[in-house]
Amino acid sequence: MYTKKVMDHFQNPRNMGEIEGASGVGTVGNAKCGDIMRIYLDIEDEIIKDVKFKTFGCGAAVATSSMATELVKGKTVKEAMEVTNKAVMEALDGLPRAKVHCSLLAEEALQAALWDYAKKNGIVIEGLVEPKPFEEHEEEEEEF
Amino acid sequence: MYTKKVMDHFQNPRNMGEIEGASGVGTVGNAKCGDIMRIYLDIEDEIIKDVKFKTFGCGAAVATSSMATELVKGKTVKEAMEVTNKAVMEALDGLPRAKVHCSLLAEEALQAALWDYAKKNGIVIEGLVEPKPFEEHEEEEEEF
Amino acid sequence: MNKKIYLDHAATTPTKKVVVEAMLPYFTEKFGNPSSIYEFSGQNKEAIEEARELVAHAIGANEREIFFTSGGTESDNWAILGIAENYKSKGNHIITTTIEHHAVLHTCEYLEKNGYEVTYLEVDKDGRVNPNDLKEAIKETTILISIMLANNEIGTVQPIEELGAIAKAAGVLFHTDAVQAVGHIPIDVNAMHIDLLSISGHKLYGPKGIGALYVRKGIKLRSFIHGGGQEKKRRGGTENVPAIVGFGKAIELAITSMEAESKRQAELRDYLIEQVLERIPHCRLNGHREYRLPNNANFSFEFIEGESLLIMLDMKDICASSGSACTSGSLDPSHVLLGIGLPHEIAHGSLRISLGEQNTKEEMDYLIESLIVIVARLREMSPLYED
Amino acid sequence: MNKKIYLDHAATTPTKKVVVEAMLPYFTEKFGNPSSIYEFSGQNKEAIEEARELVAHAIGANEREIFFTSGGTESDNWAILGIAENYKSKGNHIITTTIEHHAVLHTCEYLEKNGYEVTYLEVDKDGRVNPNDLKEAIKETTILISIMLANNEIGTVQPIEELGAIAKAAGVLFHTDAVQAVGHIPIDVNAMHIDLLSISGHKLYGPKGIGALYVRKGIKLRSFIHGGGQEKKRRGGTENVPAIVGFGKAIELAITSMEAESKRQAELRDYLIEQVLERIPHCRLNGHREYRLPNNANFSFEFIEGESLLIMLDMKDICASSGSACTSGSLDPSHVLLGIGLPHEIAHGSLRISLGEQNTKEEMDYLIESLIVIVARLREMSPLYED
Ligand SMILES: Cc1ncc(COP(=O)(O)O)c(C=O)c1O
Ligand SMILES: Cc1ncc(COP(=O)(O)O)c(C=O)c1O
Ligand code: FES
Ligand code: FES
Repeated sequence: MYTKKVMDHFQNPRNMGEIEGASGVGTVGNAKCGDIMRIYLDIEDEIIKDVKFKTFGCGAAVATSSMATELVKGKTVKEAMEVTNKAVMEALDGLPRAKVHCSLLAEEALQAALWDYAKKNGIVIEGLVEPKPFEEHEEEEEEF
Repeated sequence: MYTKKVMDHFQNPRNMGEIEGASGVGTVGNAKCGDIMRIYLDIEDEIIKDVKFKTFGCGAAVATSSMATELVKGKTVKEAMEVTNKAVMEALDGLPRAKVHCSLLAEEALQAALWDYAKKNGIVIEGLVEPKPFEEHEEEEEEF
Repeated sequence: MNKKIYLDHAATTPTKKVVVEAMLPYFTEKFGNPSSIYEFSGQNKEAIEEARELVAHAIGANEREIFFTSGGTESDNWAILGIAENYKSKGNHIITTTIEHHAVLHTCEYLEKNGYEVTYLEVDKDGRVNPNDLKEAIKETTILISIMLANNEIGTVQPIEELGAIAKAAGVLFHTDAVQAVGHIPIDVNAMHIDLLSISGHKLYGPKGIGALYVRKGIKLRSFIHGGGQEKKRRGGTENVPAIVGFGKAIELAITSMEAESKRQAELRDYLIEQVLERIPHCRLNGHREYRLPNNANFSFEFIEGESLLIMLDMKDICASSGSACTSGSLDPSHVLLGIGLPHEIAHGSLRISLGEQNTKEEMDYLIESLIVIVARLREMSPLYED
Repeated sequence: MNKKIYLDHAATTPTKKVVVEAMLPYFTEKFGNPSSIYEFSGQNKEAIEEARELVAHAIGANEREIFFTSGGTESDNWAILGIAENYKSKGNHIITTTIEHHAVLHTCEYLEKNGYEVTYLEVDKDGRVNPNDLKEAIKETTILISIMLANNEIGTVQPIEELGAIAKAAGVLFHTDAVQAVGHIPIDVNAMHIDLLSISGHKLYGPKGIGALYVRKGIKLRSFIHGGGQEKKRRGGTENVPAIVGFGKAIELAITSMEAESKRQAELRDYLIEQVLERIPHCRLNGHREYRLPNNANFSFEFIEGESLLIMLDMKDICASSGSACTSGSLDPSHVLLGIGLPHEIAHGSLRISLGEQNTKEEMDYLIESLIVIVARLREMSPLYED
């Protein structure tokens, strides 16, 4: 059900772990499935020097966190804002329909970490809004 | 579904045909299945000298008419009265449940022929009642 | 002739060897539950989706519109009961015909006991529905029209496209029982304006116990068998993978050979009809001469009774039937033959011959000769004949 | 280890080779419609009746009380919807439990939308129904009690005899979903006071797409799938002869080997449970320690999530599941685990191991070692673990 890339990132997750004294930490949870994701950012001069994650979740959740961290590593904060769930999914060659919400979790965790960094440093990141407690994303489902 | 005896009598029906100027003729029909049976009797001195039948009906109907005629041939009228549907069925080693009514047809046809004979000759056969137009015999069936 | 001559393909067909072979791995090796998460079961999910495409392709549908069921009967029940319930707020009137299969008729009768009104359209002497009758029967409250594509006893094919167009124009959903038609005559659900369509595997050289319901996209249809999330939550129950695979294979083969095979069978059928009508007196063909299934011939022989005829044919190693197989235990004359206006006693003496891919001209000749002898013999026995 | 280790027998079992062999002739040679009149089909009718006897025998019933269906799901639907309708004049209240299979739960929910009242009995932390709760739940209007014999996720076996006796004393019909129990633990419908019982073929090494409903003599039960006169007019549709034959064969084999096999599997199960609980911290066994299916073990590992666990096991060629197969596509945590009181996040990290006839002690050891590594690795990834 998962693509090769997803399976690869699931089996060999990149950047798994924690950063002590991180510049920003974001933790989000998905009300729908109960899964939880946390991303740690180490930012210097607006550049993401290091990034780590921890995930309690499905295979897609692990793979999207891994991929999301890969995509932002070494990037500027501004570039990191472009790492949406869509970008993550594309980088993974797609996800099953019922797993789209897992990639949203990654986007949200990343933005929550950026928000935390911005707040701590009293700066404003363009386009970034305060993360709300992660809400249910209804999957597209036929109703009868 | 049929016993060997039934199949034998169906394939090689005994006494099939007509008797011209018969002493008694009985025709009955089964309202349930639409089948029709006719029995011809040639009676002399209370003895059934000859008997023939014609049947429009299922395999069991043919076999029971054949067996019924066999059972009464050469018998006295009184003895013929004992040839019930049960006797015919037994002689055939049984019939499927849904086919019990076919043997009733044979009994009825025989008695109708006897009644015709009795009426023509102004005699009374003990135990014989006027045949009514054959009525539906409900098969035993589970109802929901 | 010393082998069985099977002439009852409308009752059921043998499962083709290649179909059985396609099924076999799914019993013992690839046996996994397709809903399971591990790779081992993923292949089964794929196999199901391939079969679904093949079924969809056979009737010009999209694979997302195909739902697997346990057979034609379940498909009919689901379509009718489901629509009746989902569209209850729109009305309670259903239109069908007097000559439907019992899977449709008994379902409609059940609905009648539960507050629905059903109109049973009469058919003409050849078994065809008059499109005008359908038009006139439609009311404000009509929510479903269910008319079979081809009749299982007399083989008559309905003017489905015209009937479908009438339904469409009136905004009423149109279901057709195509169990006898799929794989025998061309079907296109869009050209024919069909909203729901029933198929069965074992009528087209696939396995028994599997079928499908086509449900046009956008139609609300509650699930009929509630359970797990299978078939997009519309039909619970662990998927019958081997049967689904076999069904897909069989329908693919049937569609591929349909044109040539139906032509060949129609020729045999025509030869049979011509010979029987010519050589056996007091005999009639039931069903429409032209609009009929390529593999169906249905005769009535006056003065004789069907079961006796069948047993005598059986003794000559010929397998045929008098009406539908599933009611051959019953004593009532066929509702289809009564529906086309035959009197009881003639309806009783009917014979259905339904051809298949293995049947030959030699077999037709043997059948014809056998029939001549048997009919004569039974008439000799019949008190009706000389009357 | 380089072959698949299949540990998901509660999802489905392979069809045994001998079972497939018993089925084969009925596809291609003895393919006739059992309702047909000719001799060729007579053998199929007999084959069906033999299978019916074997099924009846397995649960201490009479063969006249066994009706073939398309599987466990249909049996559950039929029993519940049928009784609900047939006994409507007596009342509209049904009692079941919170941990039933979706085939029962979704059917009950459907009834709730249609004017019925359903009480869902809670179970204790081990998944058992308290007989007193049942007693108290019965009302004047109660017409049916449906409680599964053994749970498909946690393996808990209910005190069915006691529950049945309560139903009987109250004059309420008692249905049990025995899909996971038949062939695994002894069942006697009379001793257990069961009025209706659901069975499925593919859970006991028979084919998919076939099942049965036991209906005690004298119980009114409308047909659920309307059609031809099959199954004494209670279940329409051409009989699935090969599957019925295979089902009969499989249930016969299962019953014959049940005593020895369940003992053997229970030993493996106990070894597995003991090792896992001892060697993996923050881990619990779900379901009753004693009253459980011989082949079921269900664990929750704190701080980790089920799907990841299953995929990692799959990568080690181990096929297992987290809950029931048919909802593994769903994201909701198992209603059964919630039903026994587990919090969401723990219910998420559960693993069901269901053993079969081929599994060995070596496989258990491999599973245990794999689990130790995988659980550790996933916990390392988990933001919950060190919190
Ligand atoms: C307890 C229980 N009931 C019912 C079913 C449904 O059976 P089937 O898959 O044969 O429809 C299953 C398995 O899927 C089950 O485990
Ligand atoms: C026209 C028609 N509809 C429905 C059915 C029922 O199909 P199945 O036997 O697959 O349930 C049949 C055959 O039995 C049929 O001929
Ligand atoms: S993160 Fe919840 S299912 Fe994937
Ligand atoms: S005489 Fe009518 S069915 Fe036998």
